[in-house]
Amino acid sequence: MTILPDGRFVDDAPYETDTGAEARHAELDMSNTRLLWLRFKQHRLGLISALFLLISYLSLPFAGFISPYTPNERLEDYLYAPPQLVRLFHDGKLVGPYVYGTTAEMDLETFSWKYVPDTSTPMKLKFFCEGSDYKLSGFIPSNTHLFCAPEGATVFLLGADRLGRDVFSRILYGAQLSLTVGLVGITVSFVIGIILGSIAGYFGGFLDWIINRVIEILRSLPELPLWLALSAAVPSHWGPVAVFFIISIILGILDWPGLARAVRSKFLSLREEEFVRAAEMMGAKPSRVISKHLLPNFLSHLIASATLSIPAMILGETALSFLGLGLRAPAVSWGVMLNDAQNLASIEIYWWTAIPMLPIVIVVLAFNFFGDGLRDALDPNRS
Amino acid sequence: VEPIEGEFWMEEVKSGNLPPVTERLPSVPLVPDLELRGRELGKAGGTMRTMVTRAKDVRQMVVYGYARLVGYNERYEIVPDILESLENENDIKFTMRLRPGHKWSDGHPFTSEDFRYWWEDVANNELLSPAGPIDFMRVEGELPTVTFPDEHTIIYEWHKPNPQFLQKLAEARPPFIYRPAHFLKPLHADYANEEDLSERLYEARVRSWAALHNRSDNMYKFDNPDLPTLQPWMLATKDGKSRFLFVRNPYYHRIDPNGVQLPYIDVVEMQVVAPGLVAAKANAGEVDLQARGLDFKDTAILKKGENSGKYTTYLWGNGTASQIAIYPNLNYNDDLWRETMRDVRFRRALSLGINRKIINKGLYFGLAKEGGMTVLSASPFYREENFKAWATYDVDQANALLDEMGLTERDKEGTRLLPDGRPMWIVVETAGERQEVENALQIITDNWKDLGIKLLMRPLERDILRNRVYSGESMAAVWFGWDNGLPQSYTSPAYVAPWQQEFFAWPKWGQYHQTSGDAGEPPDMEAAVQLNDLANEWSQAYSTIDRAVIWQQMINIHAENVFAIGVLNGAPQPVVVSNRLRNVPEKAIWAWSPGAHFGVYRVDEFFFAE
Amino acid sequence: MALLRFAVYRFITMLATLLVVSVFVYAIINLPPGDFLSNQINELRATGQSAGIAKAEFLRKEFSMDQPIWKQYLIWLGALPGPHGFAGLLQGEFGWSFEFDKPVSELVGGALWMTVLVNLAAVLFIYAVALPLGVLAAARSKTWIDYTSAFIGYLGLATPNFLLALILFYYGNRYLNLPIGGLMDPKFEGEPMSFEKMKSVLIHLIIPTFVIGTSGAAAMMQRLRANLLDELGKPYVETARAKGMRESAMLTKYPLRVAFNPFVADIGTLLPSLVSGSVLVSVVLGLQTIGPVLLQALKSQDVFLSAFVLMFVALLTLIGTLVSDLLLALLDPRIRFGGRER
Amino acid sequence: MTALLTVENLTIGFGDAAPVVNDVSFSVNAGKTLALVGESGSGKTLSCRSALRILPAAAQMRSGKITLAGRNGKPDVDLMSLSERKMCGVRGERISMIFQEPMRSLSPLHRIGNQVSEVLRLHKNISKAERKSRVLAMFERVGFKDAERVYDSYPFELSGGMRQRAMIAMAMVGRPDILIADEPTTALDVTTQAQVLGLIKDLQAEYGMAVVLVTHDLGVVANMADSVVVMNRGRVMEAGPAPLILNDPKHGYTRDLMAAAPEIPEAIPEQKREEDRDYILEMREVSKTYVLKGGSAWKPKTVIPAVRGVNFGVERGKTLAVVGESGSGKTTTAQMALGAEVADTGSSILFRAEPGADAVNLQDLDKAGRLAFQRKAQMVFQDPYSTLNPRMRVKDALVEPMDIHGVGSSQDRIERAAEMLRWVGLSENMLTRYPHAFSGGQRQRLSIARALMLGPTFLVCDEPTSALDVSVQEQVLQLLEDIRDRLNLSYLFISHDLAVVARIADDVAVMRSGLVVEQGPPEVLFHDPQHPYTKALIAAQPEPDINRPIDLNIVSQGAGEPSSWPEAFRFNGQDAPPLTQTGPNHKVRCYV
Ligand SMILES: Nc1ncnc2c1ncn2[C@@H]1O[C@H](COP(=O)(O)OP(=O)(O)OP(=O)(O)O)[C@@H](O)[C@H]1O
Ligand SMILES: Nc1ncnc2c1ncn2[C@@H]1O[C@H](COP(=O)(O)OP(=O)(O)OP(=O)(O)O)[C@@H](O)[C@H]1O
Ligand SMILES: [Mg+2]
Ligand SMILES: [Mg+2]
Ligand code: NI
Repeated sequence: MTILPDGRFVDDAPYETDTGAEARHAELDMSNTRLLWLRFKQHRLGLISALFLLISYLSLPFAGFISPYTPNERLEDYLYAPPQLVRLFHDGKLVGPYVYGTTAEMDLETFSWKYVPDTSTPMKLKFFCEGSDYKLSGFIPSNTHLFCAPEGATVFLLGADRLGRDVFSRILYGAQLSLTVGLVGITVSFVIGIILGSIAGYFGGFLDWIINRVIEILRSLPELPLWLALSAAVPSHWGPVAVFFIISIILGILDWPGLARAVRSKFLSLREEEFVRAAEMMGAKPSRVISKHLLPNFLSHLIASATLSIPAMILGETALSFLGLGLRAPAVSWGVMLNDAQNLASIEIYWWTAIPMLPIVIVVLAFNFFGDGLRDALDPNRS
Repeated sequence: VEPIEGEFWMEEVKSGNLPPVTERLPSVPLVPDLELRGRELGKAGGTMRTMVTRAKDVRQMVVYGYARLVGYNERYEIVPDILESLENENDIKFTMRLRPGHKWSDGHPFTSEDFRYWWEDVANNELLSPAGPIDFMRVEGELPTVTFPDEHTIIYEWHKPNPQFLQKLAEARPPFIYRPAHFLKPLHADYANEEDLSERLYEARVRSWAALHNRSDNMYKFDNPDLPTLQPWMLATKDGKSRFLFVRNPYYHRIDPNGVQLPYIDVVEMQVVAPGLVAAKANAGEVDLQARGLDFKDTAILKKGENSGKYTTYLWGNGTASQIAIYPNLNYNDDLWRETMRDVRFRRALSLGINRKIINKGLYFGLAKEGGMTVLSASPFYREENFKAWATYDVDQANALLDEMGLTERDKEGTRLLPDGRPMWIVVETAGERQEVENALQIITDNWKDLGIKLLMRPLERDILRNRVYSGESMAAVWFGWDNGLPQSYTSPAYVAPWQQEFFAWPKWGQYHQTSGDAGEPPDMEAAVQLNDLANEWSQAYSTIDRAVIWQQMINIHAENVFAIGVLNGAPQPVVVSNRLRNVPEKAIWAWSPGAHFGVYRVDEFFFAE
Repeated sequence: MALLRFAVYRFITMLATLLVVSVFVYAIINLPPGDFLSNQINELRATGQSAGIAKAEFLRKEFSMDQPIWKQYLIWLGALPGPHGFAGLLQGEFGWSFEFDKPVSELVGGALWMTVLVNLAAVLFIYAVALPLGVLAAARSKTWIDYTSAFIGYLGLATPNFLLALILFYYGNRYLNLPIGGLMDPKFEGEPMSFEKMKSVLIHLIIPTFVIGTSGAAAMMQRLRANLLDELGKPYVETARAKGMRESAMLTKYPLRVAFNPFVADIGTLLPSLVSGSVLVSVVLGLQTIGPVLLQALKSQDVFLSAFVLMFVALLTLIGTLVSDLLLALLDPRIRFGGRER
Repeated sequence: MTALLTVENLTIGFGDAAPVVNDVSFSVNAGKTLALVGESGSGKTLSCRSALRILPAAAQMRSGKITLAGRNGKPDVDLMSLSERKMCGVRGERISMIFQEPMRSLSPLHRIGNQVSEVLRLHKNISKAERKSRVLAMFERVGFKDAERVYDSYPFELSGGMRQRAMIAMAMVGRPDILIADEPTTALDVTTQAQVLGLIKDLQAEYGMAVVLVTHDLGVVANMADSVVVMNRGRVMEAGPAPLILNDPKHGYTRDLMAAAPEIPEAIPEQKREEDRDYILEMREVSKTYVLKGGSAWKPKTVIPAVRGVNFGVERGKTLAVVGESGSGKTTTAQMALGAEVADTGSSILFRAEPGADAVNLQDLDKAGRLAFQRKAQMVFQDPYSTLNPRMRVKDALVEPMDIHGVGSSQDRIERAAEMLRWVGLSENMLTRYPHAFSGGQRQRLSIARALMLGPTFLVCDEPTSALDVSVQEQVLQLLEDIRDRLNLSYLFISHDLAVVARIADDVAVMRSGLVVEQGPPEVLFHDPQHPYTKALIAAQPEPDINRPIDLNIVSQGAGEPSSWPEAFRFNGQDAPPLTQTGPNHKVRCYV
């Protein structure tokens, strides 16, 4: 650099006019999804959550294989057995994964079951062993389990419930329903809500009027009597899962107005944005304006809403079971398990029967962080 | 015995609002012999807290109070209570004598006029009772002659015996054959001043005096603090919603041998709480006496709270004939299924296929008694073999029975097929209120799978369940067994005969009887016809022995035919009793009928120790 | 002016909608088989209570339950005169509760107040918790504040209300001496309002408010956070910053107002959910709100009672929607001025 | 005399890329003006923002020191290490900033008055009424005729220039010690610009305010600056006192820059015109009236006649330029020309796709017709930031028109997008960025690139080069001219810069208050302006010559109220003189 005598400063690096030729980035030829993925990857928690969810969903068909028992298998001598520890060392020596055998005692003082472990003999777990029959992913019959209890002992990782069923196995099986059927409802409600909300918000005028009235009427309609009527009307030979499926869909159908209103109102103001006007001036059709310009600007809210509906859908059945519409045995879901745990004893004495709360919280948090990661990756302003 | 004025009304007596206790008691009060029954003599005072789950359950105080004309004692014998004495001539003529000087809770004398008023001006008034007096007053359609020779005597006389007359009067929900005439006459068109009446109608916003009268004279509802009563406690809360106070009736007719007027307890506080919170509140020590709303599954938590809550949990036995019973609907709308279920072998097989022991162990800690549906062991008609009939777990025999019926085809899952090829899926509908039913059905589902029968459980709303059963839409339903598991020879056998739709196995036969043939179908199964005939015979019978024989026969027929598949009975019922509360029996039966829950144990004799 | 005209116009449509809703409501509550009086008569007949039957038959006539359903509806509405001159909704008569044997208006009065009270508390709780936390979570996104609030929120969401209530009741009673269930110490019932009673009510409200509120608060917080994060990158936020506004004041004045749009849109559900949303919670917690009354009425098919409560809820919904539409217009001038034609 | 604000060795970068601001230093003294000029995207905005510490979240300040002199003898403050709390006291109070993009920089949900007076509320302890009166006074000084109306308006109700003036008012109403003005006059017509610059000067004289002025306009520099910093690609090329640099640039880049500055040429050779003109677009009696629904129930509705009976046409292959006062209805006219706004009834806007083809009236096009039209006619928006979807990558934004009309394969589209970027002087690597990651000038070029994607035949350019430095502007104008000549494109070109207009236009319309006051080819208009307003415009055009300051007298006379014009031109309330033909191609609104 040079300071000229007249106090001026002049840069003395060689100056040449910009040629505009710059090496082409690799990013340039990537698809948008790829770019999204690149950004998503940076959200650690989101990534972990996504992996967790992926693994969870992938392992759903293998619930039978992973769990040592089948969901409705009752071990009659182990009612309310507490969780067992799987240990590795016995008397300071490595024996490999083992458990202690336990025996039940009826305690007539407290009217609860006591289990006394026999700590003298370690009983080693069996792996890839034969146990009770199940169907892999619902149709391949099998009886091989990842691990099972040794002869004469049990392996209740998370304890057993009132009828001596393994809570751990039931959680795994329960995931099959809880993680899938409820999502159907969310999907239905989102699809309807977004479509109708966008139409009302974007077009305004008469369509808006009509959709708004429908929303109002639907929202004023009471759900409670509807469920009661439904519980009488469902054909009696339907299995619990079929009933639940239908209910999820109905739940979804009834649930959309809230979302539709939110979408509508947001679109009412978004459609006044200049870039929407610009797109219209380019000749973009309404469907395009809605999907490419309006929705992405409301995506954060949608993602958050979707995440928030998940626990509601997983637990929806517990509320419905008050009305005789919930899932029932032999179907297993987390809601069913929690329903069984809705008494003081489950909180205070047999606390492990309330454990299904954990997977729900974990899954919901995973969805939340996943959603947040997604939101973050989609956020143009983020650091 | 010299009556002593208690603390509670002392002020009122002193200020002259209330006569002294000697004047309030009948000239011959009832003095129960507490010591003979192993009870302590107590002292008056205290507030007893208890809980119900619906506001309309204030009527439980009529049940707990259990002041009846005649009532059961703890040995289930009927003895006079409000009545000073009763003469029963062969169940045909009943002479009732009231206690002279007995007064309603408002101090108005209680006399035969109150009986007359009910009989002539209520039961036989066309507007108030368009269908005439209640059924149990009729014997083969005939009404008794009722006479009122003097102020304290009432005589009911039929041509034929009416053996259930007294027993009805002793029920948990008794027919009140007397009404406070002085209170109701101003509402009765025959007695009232027309102007006053129309004014009251206007105030009450009803359009006919009958409606108003009907509304005001309901002695069982117990929701009107103004309506005089004879019960030990009277309602003191107007328009309550979640809390009701009952204070001692100053004119109650019993005193203890020391001269302390009963009830011992001054005030009963009844709180309305959510069903799910009863156990939690009991655990926190917020009640003094509680059984309603508690289940055996709460026992562990109740035991746990005993120390901090200062109470003790007793386990009484449940008095229903069966804690859980499955009723295959013999009037089911599907022809083939109906025929199948009417085959006694089928019902026996189902019963044999249930592993009752596991259910008992899992749900009741092994404390209930495993067996089919029959009367309880305290009943004179109890037979061990009836209880055990077709009730031992025997899969082979069950399968053999089913095979014998020709149900040998099976589908690839191993479920037997009906002759028309449908798989045997039994849909069992429940009221969805009790978790133990669900759990038991879960076990039964597994059990029946071994029989090649698939059980599908379907929880419904109570009313919906009833409607479906009554119309024959439901295949099978779960309910309790008979309410009255302790019948005596004088107990009407209506509930064991095909006379009531409430017995879910034969709703339509029941309707047929209840509507005198207008609805439903006549029984067309041999055993049912037999039961029907026996029940008729019972009403014709003149002697206790004949009736007992008939009863026994009917019970045997039930055991043979397994109309309802009982699972177990005598399930433990937790009863939470404050450590300060005395005279509550440690072992007892918790039964609605007979017994009126706490009623037979005489809550008015319970008291608080220091 | 425009706003006023809009309000009047919306009010008129609201009344029309209400009429449509009333048809649906009446139809839906009559969907389950049977009706209260038949059920009742069945039962009375079985127990030999002929006096009761007479009364039930009497009521059946009085309330035209023997008419075809569409006529019943019109009578209930008050468009047709009933046999005994029974006047309907339009005349301000709400009908008779069979179950409680009282006029509906008498029955629901107190419960309505309790409902308003409980839910007002819940709403206040939701706003008091969700607003600041949501803003904070957005402003400090990806910090422990953000994560903890999300965790607690989802914990509340993922626990069934009843279980949550039971846990809170049990431990609250044990360690904090909080009362179990109810809305006030029973001894204050029917007493005039006093300081003591107020205190009792407040103490009893703690757990229900928490139970009803957590899920709502979590939902609001998370959505608010997401919406706010969107707005935070906008240039107008920087302008505000450049003015020297404190972060918190800036957040609440500018982006929050934009982010609030979806919530205002949803205020419509707030009012009715006050009543119906907490039905099951109220039932299990033993709160004397309208919820348990409704559930009971529906279960026993106490038609007039349930119809009245439902219509009331519907009215609230519609008012809520109206209010939310007005608020939306107030909130966003671009909406207020109608925008362009399309 | 010490510097009020000193920036030393500032380096800012994004991610791990090379810094976009590299070792920049400058300082400004009280009462003085420092002009930051330089290439678009050279880091001027970022340097200014760093003084307020409001850089984009992704930006990292890699090194540098920024010092603010203390007030009344208090010690200097290091802005870099100041707590966030104290920083709030600096922002708006001591240093305030005018942002480059006025539309997006105002909250859409709050009234202008509210947003502006907030500065006073935050920093000055004065009553509400006092605040309002100060704001209104400031509004008048920035040239709002109806300050009250603006006070109660929402941003979307104002024209681009009006929003920018609101921003200026917001920055100045608090009388800061230092004003950082980032392209404060881009969207302003020259007369208003002159007024605003005058205002800044006045305040500077009154309060000794220091000004950092970022501008692309060397004319403005010449009129305002005491010292100049020239930036290119993140580096300071040359810095020093204004006269020296303007008169005798030493650095190569500065010289290039000076050379590229457009000027109204001394004389333009008269061009021959055919009599029978082929208009691609013709506007006949086009008016547009906005009705503002009153803010409250009592105030009457305000009727804004944004455009009043405009009559002109765009010749095929030619450029019609519209110049005029801010808020005179230029953008509205342009939007009507593209059918984006519906004109009042009675107006007709005729579009003739091919020479001799039937003209279609845009007012009543059907769907298919509209689509066909939209493919041919494109717009470069005045406010590029808000017309780019913030959630769309540039890549998607650019290919969108082709997507909509189904042109080419997706590979073709990307290729074309990359090519267009190169045309407007941007790197194709920017395709993956989101709009917010561009500088103001870069966004404007994006807007141009997008408009060119479909190869339109009719292009409306609303202030297409207002934010570009002269060299890039030159490049873009060159480009526009090239394709016009090559592809026979026609432009409706809106600009405030008469030099640009003179260079590109074949015909110029001057608008004022929704009316065309004078129309003619540039050679006529600029050398023989008839209308006082046109004269004012020309006089207000700043020139990059420090010896030729703007003559504010002529400006204020011509730009003043139409009722103060000489008799022949004077408006009588809403009544204006008719547009009269005065020469072969020359029309003036006057009584003859
Ligand atoms: N968020 C961002 N991410 C990446 N690059 C950015 C971001 N913001 C700005 N830039 C780049 O930083 C450089 C400097 O931007 P800046 O806004 O300071 O330019 P400028 O000198 O103000 O230009 P103009 O005159 O066009 O406004 C530009 O090349 C721009 O592309
Ligand atoms: N949506 C609208 N609602 C109400 N008034 C509007 C609206 N849009 C523009 N106006 C008004 O119309 C007039 C003309 O606006 P227009 O945007 O056409 O001005 P312009 O000539 O482009 O000005 P500039 O050079 O400042 O961009 C202005 O007074 C403006 O306030
Ligand atoms: Mg810039
Ligand atoms: Mg403009
Ligand atoms: Ni310019």
